Amino acid sequence: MDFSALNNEDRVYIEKVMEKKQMQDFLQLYSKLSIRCFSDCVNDFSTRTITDKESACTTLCVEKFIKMSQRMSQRFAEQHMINQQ
Amino acid sequence: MDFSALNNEDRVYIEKVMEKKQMQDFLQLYSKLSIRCFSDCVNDFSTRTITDKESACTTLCVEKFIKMSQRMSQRFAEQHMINQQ
Amino acid sequence: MDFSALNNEDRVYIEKVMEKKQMQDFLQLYSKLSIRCFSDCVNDFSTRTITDKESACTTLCVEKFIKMSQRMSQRFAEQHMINQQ
Amino acid sequence: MSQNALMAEQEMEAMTLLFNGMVDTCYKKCIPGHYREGDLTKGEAVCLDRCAAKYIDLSEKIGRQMTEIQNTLAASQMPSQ
Amino acid sequence: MSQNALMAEQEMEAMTLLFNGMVDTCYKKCIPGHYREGDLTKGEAVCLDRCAAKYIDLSEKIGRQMTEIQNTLAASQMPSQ
Amino acid sequence: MSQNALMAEQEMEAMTLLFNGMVDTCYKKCIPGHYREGDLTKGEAVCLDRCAAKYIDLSEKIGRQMTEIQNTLAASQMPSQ
Repeated sequence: MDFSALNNEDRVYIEKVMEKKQMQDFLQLYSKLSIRCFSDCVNDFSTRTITDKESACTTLCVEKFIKMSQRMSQRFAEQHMINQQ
Repeated sequence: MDFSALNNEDRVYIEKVMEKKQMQDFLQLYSKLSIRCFSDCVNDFSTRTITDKESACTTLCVEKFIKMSQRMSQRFAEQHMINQQ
Repeated sequence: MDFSALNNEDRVYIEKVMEKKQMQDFLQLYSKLSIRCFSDCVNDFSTRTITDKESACTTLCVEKFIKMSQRMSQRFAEQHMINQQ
Repeated sequence: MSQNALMAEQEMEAMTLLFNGMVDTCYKKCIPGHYREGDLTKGEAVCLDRCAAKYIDLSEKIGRQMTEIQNTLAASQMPSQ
Repeated sequence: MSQNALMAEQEMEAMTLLFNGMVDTCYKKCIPGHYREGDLTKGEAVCLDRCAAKYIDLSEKIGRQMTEIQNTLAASQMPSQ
Repeated sequence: MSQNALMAEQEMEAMTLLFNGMVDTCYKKCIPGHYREGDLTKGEAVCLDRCAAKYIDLSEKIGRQMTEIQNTLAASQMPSQ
């Protein structure tokens, strides 16, 4: 996105919007990961503590999701550049 | 959440945010309940009026969901207190 | 919705809110259609290009969804009028 | 902003949520996911019309029930006069 | 806020929605829900790359189709000159 | 708005997302979709209590893991002194 066209006041506004969005994106990713990995990994409600198996599954689930979204960010940047030319 | 650290102007801002959030939460709960209970209870599209069976099912569905979210609010408050210590 | 009760300043505020909402609704519909039609129509990941079958399916999927939401807008307006009387 | 403007904004939010909930739910109930044609079939159109009517009625019924539950809750927390 | 700032904000919103839609959809299409390892397998990586390319292309095609439908709609409501 | 007010607002947003995630997930895990009675059965209540405790613990574990990953990422992009 090319913000050169924006004057100073707009630029400050956009920077604040982006800062808030970054925080918002982190919270949304955190919420999505908790919902997805809990649903996929936790099924034993005979106890109120997380079992080792559930904990291990969650660690892999979080790692896999973050690696996936990093890879998709790269593809998104490349693909989007091609289509913009 | 401890708001004592906030000065007057911030406190007014936060109170307005909380008031808007409360209205937002009620609308979101209302929308979620309509979607969930309609999906679970209504399957007869041979007529355009709600059948008695569908209406009864919905009443129970709403009651069950609200009792569930009340119970979860208590657990959330207790559990969150423990983890904060 | 009857906005006659609003003074000038409120009316300007509401018009700005509605303008932003219209843009928001278009973006949400665009995102929902992309997710739904891609999920329903695209299943061949042995290639990185859209097949003719997938492309045709998507065209019908978009058309069907838009015709459906136009029809529902009419029903919504009629039904809502009846209930308001 | 005056109270009126906020009320109007919330009324719009409530209408949007109701409309979106109706569209998403009736789409799942009435439109199968294999697209042979772009137009709505007779059966799909009839199903959508009935689903819309039922969704709006049921949603209003749920609204009344939620308000009742909230009132009984508020009353039970009221200091007994 | 000037028109430019609002346009930039909406451009960002559109990009976020496109990216999130792509990530959620391709995750469901390419990653099975049993996690034996944290790294992406060869098959998962290849599937994700192709899915990303196809999602972005299809999304642009849908965007063009939606704009066409809106234009024909707007034209049909135009008072005939 | 001061930094404190923004922090308080984000803290509230985080709590709402955590609570909503817990409620939606535990509802699916503990409440079957056929409603014979409005009250929670014994089994449903016990399941919900355990699910709430597990969800909050797991969510905090995920939070720590995400922060770790972000720190290693940030460190790796740091210009080597």
